[in-house]
This record gives sequence, C-alpha cells and structure tokens, in this order.
Amino acid sequence: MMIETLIAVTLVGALVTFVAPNRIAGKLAFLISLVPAGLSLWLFAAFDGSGNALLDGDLAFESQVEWLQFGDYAISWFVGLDGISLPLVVLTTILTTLAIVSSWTPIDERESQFYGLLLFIETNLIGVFVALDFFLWFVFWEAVLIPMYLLIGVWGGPRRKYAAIKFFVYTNVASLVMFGSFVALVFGLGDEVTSFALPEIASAMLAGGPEGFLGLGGTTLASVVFVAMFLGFAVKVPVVPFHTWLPDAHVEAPTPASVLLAGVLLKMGTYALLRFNFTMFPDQVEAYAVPIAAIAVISVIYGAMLALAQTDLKRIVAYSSVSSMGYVILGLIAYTQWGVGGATFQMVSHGLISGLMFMAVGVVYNATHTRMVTDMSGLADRMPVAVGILVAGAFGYMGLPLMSGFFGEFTIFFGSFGSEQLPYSQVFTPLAMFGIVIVAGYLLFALQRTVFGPYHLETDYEVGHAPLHDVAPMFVLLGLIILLGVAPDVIFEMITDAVDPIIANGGEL
Amino acid sequence: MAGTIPAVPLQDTVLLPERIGELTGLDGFGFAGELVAAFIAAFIVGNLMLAMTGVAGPWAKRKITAAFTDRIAVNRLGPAGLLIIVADSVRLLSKELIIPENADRPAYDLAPIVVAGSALLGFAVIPMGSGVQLADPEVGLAYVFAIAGIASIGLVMAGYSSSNKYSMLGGLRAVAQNIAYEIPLVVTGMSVVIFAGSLQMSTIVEAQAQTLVDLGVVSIPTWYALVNPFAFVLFLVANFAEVGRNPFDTPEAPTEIVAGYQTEYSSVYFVLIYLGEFLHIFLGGAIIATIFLGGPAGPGPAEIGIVWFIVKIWGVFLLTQWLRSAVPRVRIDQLIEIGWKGLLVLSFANLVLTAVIVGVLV
Amino acid sequence: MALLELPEWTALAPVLLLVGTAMALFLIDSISPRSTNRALLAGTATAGSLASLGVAAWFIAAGVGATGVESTGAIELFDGQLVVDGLALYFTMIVAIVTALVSVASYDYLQDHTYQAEYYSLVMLAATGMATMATANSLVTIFIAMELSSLPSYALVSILKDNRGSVEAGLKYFLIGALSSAIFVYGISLVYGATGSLQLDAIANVIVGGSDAVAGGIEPGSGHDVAELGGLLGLGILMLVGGFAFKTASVPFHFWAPEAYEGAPAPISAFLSSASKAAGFVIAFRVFTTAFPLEATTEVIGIEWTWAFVILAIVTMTVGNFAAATQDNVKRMLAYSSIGHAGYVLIGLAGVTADGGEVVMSAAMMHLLVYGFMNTGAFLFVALAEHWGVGRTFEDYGGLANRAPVACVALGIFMFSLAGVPPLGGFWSKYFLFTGALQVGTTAMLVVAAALVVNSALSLYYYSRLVKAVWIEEPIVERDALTQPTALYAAIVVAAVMTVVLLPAFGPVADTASEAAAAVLG
Amino acid sequence: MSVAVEYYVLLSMALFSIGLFGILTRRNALMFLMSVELMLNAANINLIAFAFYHGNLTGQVFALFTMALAAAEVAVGLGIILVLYRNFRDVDVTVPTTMRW
Amino acid sequence: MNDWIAIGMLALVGLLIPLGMMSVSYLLRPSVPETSKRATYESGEVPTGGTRIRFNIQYYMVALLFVVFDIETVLLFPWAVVYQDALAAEEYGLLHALGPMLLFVAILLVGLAWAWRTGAVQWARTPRQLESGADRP
Repeated sequence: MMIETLIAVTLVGALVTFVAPNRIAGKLAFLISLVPAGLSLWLFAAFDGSGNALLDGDLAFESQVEWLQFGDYAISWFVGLDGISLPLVVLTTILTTLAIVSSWTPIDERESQFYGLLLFIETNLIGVFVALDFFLWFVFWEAVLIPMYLLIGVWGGPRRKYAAIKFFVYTNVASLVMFGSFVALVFGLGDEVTSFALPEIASAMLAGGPEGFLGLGGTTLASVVFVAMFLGFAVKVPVVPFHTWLPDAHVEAPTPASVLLAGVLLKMGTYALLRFNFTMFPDQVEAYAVPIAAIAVISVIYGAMLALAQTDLKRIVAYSSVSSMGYVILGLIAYTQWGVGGATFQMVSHGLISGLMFMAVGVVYNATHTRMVTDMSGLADRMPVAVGILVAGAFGYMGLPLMSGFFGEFTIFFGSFGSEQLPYSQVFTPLAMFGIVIVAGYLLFALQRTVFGPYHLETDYEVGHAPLHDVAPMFVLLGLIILLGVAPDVIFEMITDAVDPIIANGGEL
Repeated sequence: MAGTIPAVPLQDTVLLPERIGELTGLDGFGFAGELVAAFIAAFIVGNLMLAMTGVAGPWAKRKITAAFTDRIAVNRLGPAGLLIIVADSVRLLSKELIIPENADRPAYDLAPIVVAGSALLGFAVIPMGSGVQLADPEVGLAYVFAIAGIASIGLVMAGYSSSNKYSMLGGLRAVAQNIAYEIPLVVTGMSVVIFAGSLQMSTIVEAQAQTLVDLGVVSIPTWYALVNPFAFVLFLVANFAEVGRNPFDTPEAPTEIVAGYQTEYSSVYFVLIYLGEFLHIFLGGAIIATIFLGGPAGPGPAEIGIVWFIVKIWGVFLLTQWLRSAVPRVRIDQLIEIGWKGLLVLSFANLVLTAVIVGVLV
Repeated sequence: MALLELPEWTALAPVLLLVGTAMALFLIDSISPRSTNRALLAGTATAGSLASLGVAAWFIAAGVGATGVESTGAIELFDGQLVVDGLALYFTMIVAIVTALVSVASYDYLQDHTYQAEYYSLVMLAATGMATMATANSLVTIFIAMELSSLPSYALVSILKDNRGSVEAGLKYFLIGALSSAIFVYGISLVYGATGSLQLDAIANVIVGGSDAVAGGIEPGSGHDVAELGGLLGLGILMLVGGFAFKTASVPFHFWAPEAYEGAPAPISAFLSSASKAAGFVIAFRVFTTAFPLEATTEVIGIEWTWAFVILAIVTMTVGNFAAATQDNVKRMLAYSSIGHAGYVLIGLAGVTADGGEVVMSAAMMHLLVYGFMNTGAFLFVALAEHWGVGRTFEDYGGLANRAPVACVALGIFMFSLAGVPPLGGFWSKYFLFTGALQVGTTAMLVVAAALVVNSALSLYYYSRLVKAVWIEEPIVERDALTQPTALYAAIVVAAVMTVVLLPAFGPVADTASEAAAAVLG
Repeated sequence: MSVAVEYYVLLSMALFSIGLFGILTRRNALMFLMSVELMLNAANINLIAFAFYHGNLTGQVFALFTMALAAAEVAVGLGIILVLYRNFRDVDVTVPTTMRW
Repeated sequence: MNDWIAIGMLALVGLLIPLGMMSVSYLLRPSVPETSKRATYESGEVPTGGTRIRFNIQYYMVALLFVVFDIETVLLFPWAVVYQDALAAEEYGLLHALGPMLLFVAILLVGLAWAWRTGAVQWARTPRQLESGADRP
C-alpha cells in the first residue's frame, strides 16, 4: 500500500493546494511535498525487490486490484517497483520538492493553482514509473501533459501560448501513435493474453511474439509496432528530428516547470523505451540497431551544435538536453549490461544535473531579468554563490569525474564501445564522444562570456546575492550529484540487477 | 393490439339505395346501376331535408316567433301564409349579387357551398325510419361529428373572405365557439357509445328499442335520453352552441357585429348560408333524435317511423325557437368560459360516471 | 427476492416517476400559477429525476430485466409494446442523470425568468419521453415516445420568448424535427406494409421467415410474403435511419443541432445534446438489433444495413469535428462537437455483425453514459458563462480561470474528457470503441477506426482551444469578481467529479453495458 | 370491390412527394407545416391500406396515434410560429438569421 | 352495396343543389354595377383600414387547446366502442377496462386544470387580475 499512499498524498495535496489561498500556497505545497519525498526515500531504504519487473522479477511493494473487464481483456490497478523505476521515483519526488522551493521567487500570480499543478504532475510522474498495467501506465502518461501544458501556457514567457500548444500537440500525437500500435500488438498476441498487465504481455512477446493482426503477419506486426512505438517515445525523449518542441517549451516554461520537464519528463520517454521497446522486442532491437544508433549519434552531435549556436542561456541548456538524451539512446541500443545500466544511471544523473542547470539559470534570470549571453558579463562579482553552483553544474554536464555525469557517460561509452550486438559500435561511440568536446566548448564559452570578466549589465537596480531559498535547492542537487559521482553503487547496483534480465533475452551479458 | 377488437355485426337492414335498386331493377346493371340507384336515393333524401328547411326557414320561424310575441306573422299568401316560401325564394334568387371589393373570390364563392353542402352530407347516415337511410357505415357517429365540423370551416371562410371586420370577427367567433363546444359534444356522445358498444347508427337505434320499465299500459323504451338524462341535457346545450343558436348566437350577434360572417352576403349566396344554418339545426336535431330519442321509434307500425323521426327533429327545432325568444344571448367571454370550464368538465364527469356505472352494472 | 413479488408493471417505475413528477409540477403550477418559488420547482424536478435514477440503478443492481440465473429476464409489458431490460434501464439511468443535472443547474439559470414551472414540467415530460424511448419495443411506442420527447423539446428551445436567437433556434429545431418525424412515420408505414407488424419481435419473425423463403427458393405463395417486398422494407429502413439521424443529430439531419443548441437556453442545450441523443441511440440500437436481424434482413433487402451506419458514422464524425474546429462561438463549437460524438457512437451500430458486435455496441453505450456527464457539464459551464454574461466567443471566455478557478478546472476536465485524453472517462469509452471496431476486423470497420483516431486528434485542437482561452489567454475586458451561483456550481462540480470518478468506477458500467448489449444482440 | 394495395401506395407516395416538394420550396412557415401534414397523412394512407391488406388492425390504430401526434405537433408548431412572428414580424423561415446557418 | 357510394352520391347532390340554385339565380338576377355598392359595410361609415386586424390572443389559445383535446377524444372513441366487450371478456376485469381510460382522462384534466389556472381559457380579465399578474397570454 506504500505506493498507493505516495500517489494519494500527492493527489490530495494537489487538491488542497489548489483551493488554498495564494498567500500560503507555496509553503503549503512544500510541506506537502516533503511527505512523498520522505516516503520515497523510505521506499528506497526498504527496497527488497530483485530482477526486472516485466521479466518475472521480484517486485517491491507490489499490489494488483481488479479494475474492469472489457471484451476479452482485463484491466487492473497494478503497481510495483524494481531497480529501474525506484531511482526515478526518488528523483521525481526530490526534484518536485526542490522545484517547489525554487518557484517561491519567480511565481507571483495564481500561486495556489501553480503549486497545485506541480503536485498533480508529481502524482502522475510517480504513476508513470510505478504502473505495470498498460492502461494504468497510459493514464498517468497522458495525465502529465495537461498540467504541464497549463504550467507553460499560464506562467510561461512571452511566447508561452505557442510553446504550450506545440508541446501538447507533439507529445499527444506521439502518444496516440504509440498507443494505437501497442493495442494492435496486444490484439495480435491472440488469446493467450487476457489482460493488459505488462509482465504478461512481455512474457507473451518473448515466448513467440504476435500471431498477426489485421492482415499483418506476426513478424511484420512486431516490426511495425516497434517502429511506431519508437517514434512515439522518440518525440518525448526527444531525439532529432522530433526535438523541435523542446527548446520552445523549455525557454518559455517557468523555471520550476523547466526543472521538471528536463529532469523527469524527458526520462519518461527513455524509461518507456527501456520498458517497452528494449524489453519486449529483442529481435527488433537487433534488426534496427544501426538506424537507432545513428539517430542517437545525430542527436548528440546535432543537439550540441545547436547549443553552440545559441545565445540564450536557457536555450543552451535545453539543446544540451537533446544531446544528453542521445547518449541515453546510444547506451540503450548498445544492449550490454554497461550500456543499458549506464543509460538508466544517466537518466537519473541527467535529471539532477539539468535540474540544477535550469535552476541556476533561473536564479540568474531572477536577478538580471535577461538570459542573453550577450547582455551580461562578470556576474561572478555580484552573485558568487549562485554563479559558483552554475559553474559546478556545467562541469557536471561536461562529465567531470567525481560527479554523476562522468559515471553515466563513462559507462555508456564503455558499454557501447564493446558492444557486439551493435554493428559499427567502434564508429558510433567515438563520434558520440566527440559530442563531449562540443558540450565543453559551448558551456565554457557561455560561462566565460557571462560569469567572468568585468561586470557589465544594464539595469536600473543593483544585482545582489540570490535569496537563500533560491540557492538552497541547488546545494541539495549539487550534493546529490556529487554523491552519485562518488558512490554510483548507491543506485547502480539495483539498476544492473534490474537490467540484467533484459540483456539476457537478446544482448550480451 | 391486433385482433382483440371484436368485429361489429353487420346489420341486415335494407338501405334506401338498395331498395331503390330492387324496385327499379337497377341492381341488374352492376356498378353503374349501383351508382344511379345511390344517386336517386341521395337526391330523395337531400330534397326531403331541403323541403323541411324551406318550410322551417321563411315560414315556421316567423310563425313561431310571432306566437311567442303574440303576433300573427305571415298570412297573406296561401293557407296560413305558406306560399311565402315560394315568394321568398323567388325574391332572394332574383336579387342582385353584390360582392364586396377586396373579397377573396374563390373562398367567398365556396363558403356558401361548403356551409350548405356539409350540413346536407351529415344526413347520409341517419336512419330516418321506414327504410329511409342512405348508408350505414360502422363509423356512423364519428362520421356525423366529423361532417358537422366542416360547417365551421365554411363559416370562417365566409368571415375571412368578405374583407369586412364584422365578418372577420363573426367567423372567428364561430370557430372559437364551435371548438369550445365540439369537445363536450363528442365526449357526451361517447357516453352513448359506451352503452351501445358501437358507432353504427342503426345499432345505436336498435339498442334503444329494449324496454326500460313496463308500466303495463305503456312500456318506456331505453332511450338514452331517459337512461342518461344528464348526458341528454349536456348534449342539447352543446348542440345549441354547435349550431350557433340562442343563447349561443354570438357569431352573428346583430347588436354587436351586424350579422357576423354573413354581413356581406346577398342574393343566392345568402340563401345558401341561411339554408345551411337551418340544415345544420335539423342535422343536430337528427343526431339528438337518433342517439338519445330512439331514432324513428314510436307507437304504431314501423312503417311510419319517418313520421316519428320528423316529429322529433321538429321538436328539437321548436326548442331552439323557443330559446330564441325566451333566453338572452351570452357574451363571448361567458360563452367561451362556459364551454371550457363548465361543459367540458361536466362532460368528462358524465363520461367517467357512465363508464363506472356501466362497468359496475353490466 | 422481494422484487419478484411486485406486479410486473412496477418495472416501469423509473418512467412512471418521471411522468409523475411532470404531473406534480403541473399541479403545483395550477395551484399557484406563475410561481417563482425556484427552490420548490427545481427541488421537485431534481427529486423526481433522482428518484427515477435511484430506482433504475436499484433495478439494475437487483437484476431486473437482466438475463442471469437470479434475474427476471426481459420484462415485456402490454403485449410486448414496452420491454424493461438491461438496455432500457441503462439508458433510463443516463436520461435521469442528465435530467437531474439540468434541473439543478436551472435553479440559477432561471432566475428572473417567467414560466418556471412550465420549464421544469416540460423538461420532465421530455425526460419521460426519452425514458419511454428506452423501453419502447414496438414502432408504435417508439414513435409516440419520440414525439413525447420532441414536442416539449421544441417548446423548451424557444422558451426565451423575447430572445430572437431562442425563437429562431426553436423554429429550426421544430421544422427539421417535424420533417424528420414525417419521414420516420412514412418509414414505419413502409416497414409495416412489408411485414404486417409493428412490434419489433414480430417484425423480426416475419423477416426471418421471409429470408428462409428466399434461401429455400420457396415460391412466395400467400402474397403477404415479406420476401416480395424487400424494396419496400429497404426503403422503410432507410427512412427509419433518417428519423434516428434527426434525434441523434447525425448527418444528414444534423442541421438543426448547431442552431438549436446555440439559441436554446444552455441547460436545455445540455439536456438535448446529452439525454435526447442517448434516447435516439437507444431506439436505434433496439430497432436495428431486435427488428432487423442482420443476416435475415440482408437476405431480404439485398444489402447489409450496417453499411448505412458505417457511412453515417464516418461522415457524421468528420463533419462534426471539422465544423467544430472552425467555430468562434463556444456554444456552437460544442454543438458541432456533439455531432461529432454522435458519429463516434454510430460506430456501435456500424459494428454489428451477424454473430456479434456486442463489444462495440456496449462501448457505444458506455460512451453515451460518459458523454452524459462530460457534455452536460460542458454546456452547463456555458450556462454559467451566460449567467455571468461574459459573451459567447472564445475571446470572451479569456482568462476566466483567474476569477473562477474551480469551474474552469471542471471545464478542463470536460474538454479533455470530450477529446478523449486518457486520464478521464471520455478516454475509456473512445478507446473501447476503437478496440471494438478493430476486433470486428472488417475493412469498413478499420476505416471507421482510423476515422475515429483522426477525428479524436483533430478534436483535441478545438477542445484545448477553449481550455487555452480560459486558462492562458488574458481577459479582453477587466472583470470584477464573478458570482458563484451555488446550484450551477454544484451541478458542474458533480458532473466533473463523475467524469473523473467514472475512471476507477468503470468496471460496473462496462459490465452493465456489455450485458445489456449482449442481451439485445443475443 | 377493392382496390389493389399498390394504388394506395402510389397515392401515398405521390402525397409524400408533394409534401416534400412543398417543404423544399416554400418559405412560409405555415406552408411548411401544411406540407408536413401532407407527409404524415401520406403515411396514414399507407398504414390504413396495409392494415386492410394484412388483415390486422395494428396499422389503423397506429394511424389514429399518428393523427393525434400530428395535431400535437401542429399545436406546438403554431405556438413557435406565433412567437416567431412577434420577434421577426414575419413567418418566412428564411428571415431569422441571427445565427449562421 | 358499399355505404360510401351512397355517401359520395349525397356529396354530389349536396354540391349540385347549391350549384343549381346559383345558376338559376345567375339567370334571374340583374346586374347594376356601381362602385359604392361594393364598399364593405361598416354601419354606414366610410370603411377604414384593412381587415387584417389584430384580434384577441385568446383565439389562438383556445384553438391550440382544442387541437390537443379534440384529438385526445378521438383516441377515446375506440375505447368506448370496445368497453362493454372488454367487460364481458374473461381476461379483462373492470379495472383493466376502466383504469387506463381513467388515467388518460385524469392526465387530460390535469392539463385542463393547468390551462384553467394559468388563464389560457379566460377570455377577459377582471381589473384585479390585471393588476396582480404580468401579461400572461
């Protein structure tokens, strides 16, 4: 019942916050969000599962309740945690709490609605990571969109309406494609599958795959569904060329929304890729390895190049996310223990680092009211603490050792370079590694322009230290980044434990 | 729903057209013969009724009114002034027809025909005794009510087409009055149907032939006027309103709207409307006689049924003339409210009571 | 079971309660004419519809009309003119729900209006007609019930006598309604001519007999054989489809819908677009499944009648959605969207096959229930906006969320549910329609399913536009704090909560709908 | 002597078509109403003819109901036309265009 | 012999008699056209205005009421015809034969009562009613 409690607390909290007075909404939401954060940490401590949730693993905190029966298929409330989902749940709860704190300064209208929506997003994000029934999962998956749409649309920047609609339409169309193809797959599996529980579907897929549906043969159907689902998730991740919604959404979104968007929402895509495409379709993964790897590498390079061309700090961070997610895809398609495990680790790590970056940019923006690299320089003089953290985050991005980014990227490259599953892996990996150089280039370039040098900023007020409640969340994040960088085994052990069964089905252990 | 409605047994009475067919040998000529026989029969019945109205209109009405006011009235032409009928008809037919400007011509010309023709048509199903009955369809009573309703269309046509405000008001009043009293009339008629169990006129008449009380000297028949006097009175009142006679003659109330819908009619058109009204009174009388007064039944041999029938019709006619002289006219608002609030409720009460009584007793 | 000891006619209790309420309202109005005791009037109407809802739900729970071991089986009344079974009770429930919501909401909407008692009694009479449509089992009762629901609706649409829009809407609704009912009756007369019967089961028997004759090559001897009159029957069926299309606001008789919904008082728009539509569908379901068994009818008339619905479904949903996407007026957008939804539900009939189709039909039934909440709620929000007097277009609705966040959350729920976004009730029913269509598996149904997906995606555009307006856009005029009419708010919130609650509670709904659909198809 | 049922159907179809034609061409609301009545009565002719043909009374009884409902429809329709006239000073159905068609 | 042939013939007679009288009159009557003769009669005054006068709304009200009531009575006729047979039949009791009709009439009467109370059948209002009520047609 722990997972249900977690979800219920956030949901009720969201409702309470929504109707609370604006004045106290921020503090109230913070207090409420402490409960799931603490609970998830407790879950982390008490985790006793092993193996992969979809592949006969031993689930932690599992619960399954009959929901409804439609035609031949049963749908149930089915939740549980394994080594892949638990770190992401913890990431979600902590990041939400920090995001709430970091919105105290910038959000100054319709507060109760804002914090209510934040908590509601948390509810659904947790749901996405714990759900083990396809329908339940899809419900949470889609429910994330609506509050995010409103967060961008109501509290965003000047072009917020365009950004919100674009975000909504892109991701929703992608969901429809994915959803339709998956349902077709389940029908194609024939009479053996009598529910939408993911473990049942996964085992049916691995046992023999679909029989065929709507005139498509079994293998063809599997391929079509694999591609369709990959495309559906690719938009969410996002990979080039489906990334165009991301910079708009990030730039226009208010800082806390960006934190959640980059920190957790993008992980939904890679998490789903791992859960569905890479768990259920080992044959197709093999067949489509080269194009997927190519897309990954292109995302890395192209994302980095785009970032290089930007002058807006937030846009730079946004494009660098595209680049980072390319690494994750590369790690997944390598299909080795190091590759997939590293990719999963990188999801958490990137969640923390990009969250940190967005917060830092937000703090700078709060003080300067501009994000243009060209508008400012020498900020280190005026707000040393905030800028220091910004620099630290940037180094995390670049993969500095002893920070979590290093371990994530290193394991991904290690896994992919040695992959025998992936043809031309020795070509793809160095190409992707070249991306790191570019990242270092644009980050250092931007920092040099803004942070160092003589102070220059045209304002009619004095820029001073950032308030404590703006800086404190960044310290927490920085601490976590360093913790994971120093002791990656805190989560990497449970990740590999959950990843191994996947690799055993098709890759090389 | 299907099949549970019992079929009404067909009567074996011989209808007038058939009898004529037999007498003249026309029944040997197939369909054409039937047509001719029917036409002859219809002609006879039509002219019989016309003759009656001819007598009633110019002569009897004046005589009766005069008697009520202690005068003598027409007495110069013929015995008791009876030839006034001929004189009047010649006079009216040879008058100039003045058609008001702006009149809606087709409607203006049609109205008198509709008024006169529809009243005549109602007599088709009335069993007048002595074998004088044109037709005896199973839906006789419904047919009569339906035909009687057509006249009001004629009245409103006349009122509307004359392009005269009085006429317009008269026509409207006629319609308002007709529709106000139509429902009580029909609902009261329905209480008779409950007794008789049929809409066929001959069956209704037959059903009234049984003996209600045998007093030794005379046996009182089950005329529905005696069985259900309440319904009889209701029907009489509603009927007066239907035919637009006192105290319900508001459509042509001369003190208010000149002559109502017939203000602008002259010459033969006026004659037709006038005739139509009288025919209508007689049709009402005929209906009352048939469904409440035993139709052509009466003492003596069945062959003189038609005499009794005509006597009964004239009885009703006399009643109307008596009311004309004795009762003041009601106002239009009183008229409508009496109809909707009084008679309608009473007629429904009558219907329910009749149904309950029949249900309990039978 | 105690229930079984009640006399059979008590199975009609939900309908009788509705008609009783209407009569009670008439009596109240007769006792004190022109009463503006809104609490009493709205209370009576709400209590009546809730009682009806309660009894219907109780009957379903107790198994009245169901086909289980413990249950009574379909209860036929008056020689099969009426039948109380799962389908009937299910749809009675939908009608009662919508009626209750509308009655509650009207409490505030009718402030300062004349004709309050008439309004409520007309609503109840129309609801009676709709509930009777659900139980009708003969073309006679179907037609009468249809008229009983239509006639008060005409009056209700134009009840704002001094409002030109309302009158115009009433006129157009009436004109097309009269036309379609004439066509419907003519269709009935042709079906009667071909089969000699008006009771649905009897029609089916005749048609099956006729198809046996065709199949066996038997020379039709009596001259009454339906096989000879296939053309007549086919034409009749086509005309019946016309009648249903009117009632359900489907193409080609959909023209009235945008006009009537836009001009009518918003609660009435809600009532018509939800309850009336559901009632139209229940007779379509019943007539086509009971009276025209697919296989036999195809033998006789030479073409499967499902084709008519395949075409109608695709055209209706496409027309509705494309037209909705181009609207500037919120109410009109909702009106067109309701046409689009009629198209979705039509899939339920298009998917009937010779040996089944209950899956897709039950999905259509579920959609109607969810639709009863979400669409009613959406129109009630419009009623709220009219109550505030904020105008009619999307721009006018701009920034309402600043002033009325709760109502706007509810609106968001309705819109996303209508669009079929997953967390909400509307998603389930649309999904079930989709999978149901896929499971039928014919090419035609694949096209229908594809059309469903495309149209859903399109519909998201214009639904989210309204959400965008109230939440994101700036208000075009500064407005003061908005009033919060209790009853309207209550109705909207209840509808919103139900739209969400249906998500976890979909199990019993799905069971009831599947059982009812299986019963009429089996 | 009886007339074959086909002729009744032909008659009713003709009547129906006349009604339909009237609806499509007339702009006067009252004319529209009359045309609808024609169509309904066409159906009644059918019903009664077929009742005779099939030898059961169902059709006839239904025709009664149809008449009743047609009357009720007219009653409501006239009411609407009346308020229409009050608001628009006309009974032409193409005059009211407050809303787009 | 079909009843309706005779009735049709009577209709023919009913048409021929007026037409005959009209033609006789046509032959007999003089024609002296004069403009003022054709003026409509308004008690000797010069006619003013047209005849499309607006008359009392109550005419509409009772007409609408009539349409409904009259047709409902038509529905009662079949019942009245079979009532005695239904009473006599084994399977229907008094309640079954009488009950539906009572219910039907009761509903009609509720309608009538409503029309009565709301003034649909009230031709004119007393001054007191005019004072108290809004203009309810």
